Amino acid sequence: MSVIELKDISYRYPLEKEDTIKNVSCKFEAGKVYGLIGENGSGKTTICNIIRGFIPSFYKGELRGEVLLKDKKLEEYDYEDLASIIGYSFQNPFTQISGVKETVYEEIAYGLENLGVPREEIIKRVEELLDLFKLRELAQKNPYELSGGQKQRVALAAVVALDPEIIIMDEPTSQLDPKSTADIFEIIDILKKQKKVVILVEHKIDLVAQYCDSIIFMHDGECKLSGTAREVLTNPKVLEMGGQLPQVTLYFLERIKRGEKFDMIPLNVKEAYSILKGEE
Amino acid sequence: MAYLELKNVGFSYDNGYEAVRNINMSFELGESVAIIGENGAGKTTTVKLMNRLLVPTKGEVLVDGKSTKECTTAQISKKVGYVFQNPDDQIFQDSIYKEIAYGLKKMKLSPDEIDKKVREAAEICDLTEHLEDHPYNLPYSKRKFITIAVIIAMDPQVVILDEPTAGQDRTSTEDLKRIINHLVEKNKVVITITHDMEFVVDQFERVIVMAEKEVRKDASPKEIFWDKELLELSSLEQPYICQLADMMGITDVMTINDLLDK
Amino acid sequence: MSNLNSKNNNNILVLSSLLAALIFITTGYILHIPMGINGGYVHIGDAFIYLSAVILPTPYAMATAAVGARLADISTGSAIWAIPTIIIKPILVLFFKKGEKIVSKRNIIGSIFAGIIGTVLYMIAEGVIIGNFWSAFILSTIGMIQPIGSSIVFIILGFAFDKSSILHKYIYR
Amino acid sequence: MNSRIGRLYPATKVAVVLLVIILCMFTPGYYLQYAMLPAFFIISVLASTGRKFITTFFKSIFIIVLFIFIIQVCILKNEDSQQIWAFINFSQMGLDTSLSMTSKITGISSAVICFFQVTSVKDIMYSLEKANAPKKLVFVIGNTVQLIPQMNVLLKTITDAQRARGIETEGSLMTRVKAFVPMIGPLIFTSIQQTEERVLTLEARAFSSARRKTSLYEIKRTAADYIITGLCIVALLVYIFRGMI
Ligand SMILES: Nc1ncnc2c1ncn2[C@@H]1O[C@H](COP(=O)(O)OP(=O)(O)OP(=O)(O)O)[C@@H](O)[C@H]1O
Ligand SMILES: Nc1ncnc2c1ncn2[C@@H]1O[C@H](COP(=O)(O)OP(=O)(O)OP(=O)(O)O)[C@@H](O)[C@H]1O
Ligand SMILES: [Mg+2]
Ligand SMILES: [Mg+2]
Repeated sequence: MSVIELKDISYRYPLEKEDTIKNVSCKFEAGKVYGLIGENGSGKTTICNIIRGFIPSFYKGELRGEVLLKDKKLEEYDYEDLASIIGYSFQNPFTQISGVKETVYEEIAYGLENLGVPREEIIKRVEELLDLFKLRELAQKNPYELSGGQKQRVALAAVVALDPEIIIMDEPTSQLDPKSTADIFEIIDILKKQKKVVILVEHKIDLVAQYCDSIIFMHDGECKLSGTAREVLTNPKVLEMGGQLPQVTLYFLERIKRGEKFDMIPLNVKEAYSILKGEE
Repeated sequence: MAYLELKNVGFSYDNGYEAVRNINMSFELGESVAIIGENGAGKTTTVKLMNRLLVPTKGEVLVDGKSTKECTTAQISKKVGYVFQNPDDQIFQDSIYKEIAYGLKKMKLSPDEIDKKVREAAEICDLTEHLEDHPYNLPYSKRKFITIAVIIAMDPQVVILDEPTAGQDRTSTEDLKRIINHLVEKNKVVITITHDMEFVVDQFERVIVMAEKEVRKDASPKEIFWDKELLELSSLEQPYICQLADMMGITDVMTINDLLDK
Repeated sequence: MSNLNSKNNNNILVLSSLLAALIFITTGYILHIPMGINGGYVHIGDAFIYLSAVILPTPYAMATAAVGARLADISTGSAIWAIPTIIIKPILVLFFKKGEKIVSKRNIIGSIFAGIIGTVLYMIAEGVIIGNFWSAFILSTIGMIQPIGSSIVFIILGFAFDKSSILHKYIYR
Repeated sequence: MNSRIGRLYPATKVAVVLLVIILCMFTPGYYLQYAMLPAFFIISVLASTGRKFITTFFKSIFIIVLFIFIIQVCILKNEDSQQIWAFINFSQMGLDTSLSMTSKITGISSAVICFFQVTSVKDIMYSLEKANAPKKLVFVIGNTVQLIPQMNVLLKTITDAQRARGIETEGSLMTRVKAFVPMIGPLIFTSIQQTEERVLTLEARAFSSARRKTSLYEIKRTAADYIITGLCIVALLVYIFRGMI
C-alpha cells in the first residue's frame, strides 16, 4: 500500500503563465528510498513542497489533482499534525537554522520540544542523533558559527529527530565532503530499514544509483521516466534531457557505443568490477 | 613571483576558536587551483583571508607583493574577487542588472562602460535573459551564477569560487568549467573550493587538500587521488572511475577516457 | 479552510519579531545618539514602528512596537523610560492606515502626527518624572529631531518597499 | 548569570524587585531609597555583574538624577529661591523635592537594572512559558531577543559583501557613515526575504503543533527560592501592618 500518492498533479506559481508541474502521478511506499532527479529548474523542489502541503498552504497559485496521505486527502489533515508525519529538510542549508536556539544540541531538540516529548526522552533522542550524525564535537557550538557543511548536517539531524514516517530531503549533501555524504547515505539506509518513506532530491547520481530503490526523473515539470534505478539510470535518454548518469554506467555505455556487448549495464563500481572480471 | 601568497598564516575567530594554522600557499597568474577537504577544515576561512574579509592572527597574506594588513578590503577587492559560499550573503539589489552594476559604479566607470561590462559578465554566466529579474525569483542554483557574474564584471586578478558546484546539474557544471577556462585564458588566478571530485579531476591541474585546519598536500590530481592514505585522513574519496580502476589493479587512471584507453 | 490560516499566523509572528528586532537595534544601537542631559536618546527606531504599523495587523504592530522599544530601553539602561515607552509606542501605531501602498499621503501625514503626539506624550511623561513641565517642554523641543528623522527614514524605506515586489508576499492588509 | 543569585528562579527575583518598588514608593524620606543603590551594587558584585551595573547606572540614571537636581535646585523659581549668580539660584524646597524624587528613581531603577543583568533571557522566557503567558507573545519576545544577535551577524555579512565589492567601510567616521547609509536598506530587505524561509523552517520543526510544549532547559525552584519569596511576603505584610497602626 502506498503511504503517499500524487494523482495527476499540475501546479502553477502565482503570476506565472505556464504550469510549473505538469500531470505528475506517482506513489511512495514504506521502506523504500525514492530518488527525485532532474536538471536545475525541472521542478523537484516544487514537488517536495506539494507533498509537504506547503503548496498550496504557503505558496499560493493553482494546484490541480490530488495528494493522498494514507488514502486520505492531504488537505483533510490537521495542519498542526503534518510536521510530525512528514519531515522535510530544505535545499538551502543556510536558512534552516531555527534562530531561537543557542547551541546545536538545543537546535536538534527544538522540534521535539514543540511536539511535547518528555524531557528525558528528548535527551535520549538528541544523544542518539549526535552520534548518528557525528555531531558530538559541535554540540555546544552556536549554530550560526558553523561551516556550510556543518550547518547542513545539523539541519538534517533536526528533522530526522522528529521521527516522521515520511522524510523529504532536498539535496541534503550539497555542501558535504565525500565522507560525510557517504555517512548521510548510510543514515538513509537506516531510515529505510525503519520502514520510512524517504524522498531524496539529489544530483550525486552515483550514490542515487547505489541507494535508491526507485527513481523519478523530472524534466521541465513532467515526470519523464520512473522505475527502478536500473531501468532509469541505464537509459541514455536521461542524458538527452539534461540529466546525469553514474560514472561507471557512462563508461559502459561508451564501450557499447564502440561496439561491445554486455548482458547488464552496471550502476555502481562493484557491479562494474564483477562484470569486467567475468569478462577476463 | 607569485601573485598571491600566504605565509605561515593562522586565524582564530573572535570567540577564540582556531580555524586554520600554518597555511602556506602561493598562486601565479594564469593558474587554476582547486581546494578540497573535509567539512570544517577551514577552506572558507582560508579564502576569506585572501581578500581580507578576515585578517590573519598569525603570519601574513601577500597580494601582488603587498601585505593585506597594509590595505583595506575595498582596495584588495579590486585585485581579489570572492564569490561567497552562500549566494544570499552577497545579493542585495532588486534586479540582477543593478546587482552586477553595483560594484562597477563604485569604480567610477562611465555609464557606457558599466553597461558593456554588465552585459559581458551576464553573457558569460548565461544570465542575459534574466537581467531585469529580481534575484530572489531565480532558484538557488542560478543565484550562484549571479554572484559569479558580479565578481567577473569587476575584473579582479584573482577569482575565488566557494563551492560553486553545490546543487548544480550537469549543464551548469559544464558552464562553470567554461567560465573557469575563460578566466584562465585572461591570465587570472582561479581558486575553486568544491566537494565534487569528478569536477576536480576534469578541470584542475593543481589541487590543495585541507584537513584539520592545515594544508595536507598541494599537488596534481593524480598524486592526490592515488594517495589513499591521504584521502582516508582527509575524508575524501577517489572518483568512481579511479575506484573501478583500482579494483582492477590499474593505477593512474583519472577519467573515463583514460580507462577506455587502457 | 481553518487549517490553512495557521500559516499566515506564523508568518505574522516571525515578521513581528523581525520588526521588533529592527526596532530594537535602530532604537538602541544604530544611529543612536545619547541626548546626554536626560538619559534619553535620539534615534530612528520610530521609523520601524511606523513600518510595522502599515505592514502588520494592528494588534501585532502594537505588541511589536512595545516589545522592540521596551527591550531597547532595558538594554541601554534607560529603565526609567520603560513604562512611558510601553504605553506610548503602541499608540503611535494607530496613526497609520494599511492600504495598497506604504507611502500614501495618508501615511505621510500619519507619520507627522505620530511624531507630534509621541513627542507630546513623552513630554508629559518627562514632566511627571522630572517634576516640571516647563523644562520637559524645552527638552522635547530639542527632541523634535527624532520624529522628523524617523518620518524621513520611514518615507524613504516605504518608497523602497513599494517599488520592490518582494513585499507582496509579506504584507497583510 | 551563573552565580547563585543568577540561578534563582526569576519569579523569586521579581518578588524582590516588587517589594523594593513598594517600599521605595511608600516610605517617606530618602535614606531607605538611596540605600538601595549600594545594596543592589553589592548584590551585583556577588553575582559578578558589579562593573556592568555601575556603568549602566552612571550612563543612564545618574545623569537624569543630576539633571533633576540642577533643574529643581538651581534653575526653577521657588518661593524660597535665592539668587546666587545670574539665573542660578538656590532653593531648599527644590532640594527637598529633588531628594524625594531622585531617591525613588534611584531605588527602583537600581532594582530593575540589577534584575535584568543577573537574569538570563532564557530564564525569563522559561518562566513566562511556565506561567502560561500567551504563546504568541512569548514567541515574539523570545524570537526578537534571538534575532538581535542575528541582525548583527547579518549586518557583518552585508558589510563584508560591500567591502568585497570595493566599498570603503573602514577608516574615518565620515567613510563609515557614508558606507553605513546604503546598508540599512539591504539589511531590512535581506531579513524580510529570509522571513519566508524561517517560517517554513519553524513549520518543519513542528512549531504550530497544538500539543503542549515541553522544555529541554529546566530551572527549578530551590529552597532558597521558597525562603526568599516567603521573606518578601512577610516583609510586605509587616510593612503594611506597621503602616496601618
Ligand atoms: N516562488 C516561485 N515563483 C515563481 N516561480 C518559481 C518559484 N519557485 C520556483 N519557481 C520556478 O519553478 C521552476 C521549478 O523550480 P524548482 O525549484 O522546483 O526546481 P528544482 O528542480 O528544485 O531545481 P534545483 O535543482 O535548481 O533546485 C523553476 O523554473 C523556477 O524558476
Ligand atoms: N564565525 C565563526 N565563528 C566561530 N567559528 C567559526 C565561524 N565560522 C566557522 N567557524 C568554525 O571554523 C571551522 C572552519 O570553518 P570553515 O567555514 O572555514 O570550514 P570549511 O572548510 O569551509 O567547511 P565547509 O566545507 O563545511 O564549508 C569550523 O569548525 C567552523 O565551525
Ligand atoms: Mg530544488
Ligand atoms: Mg566553506
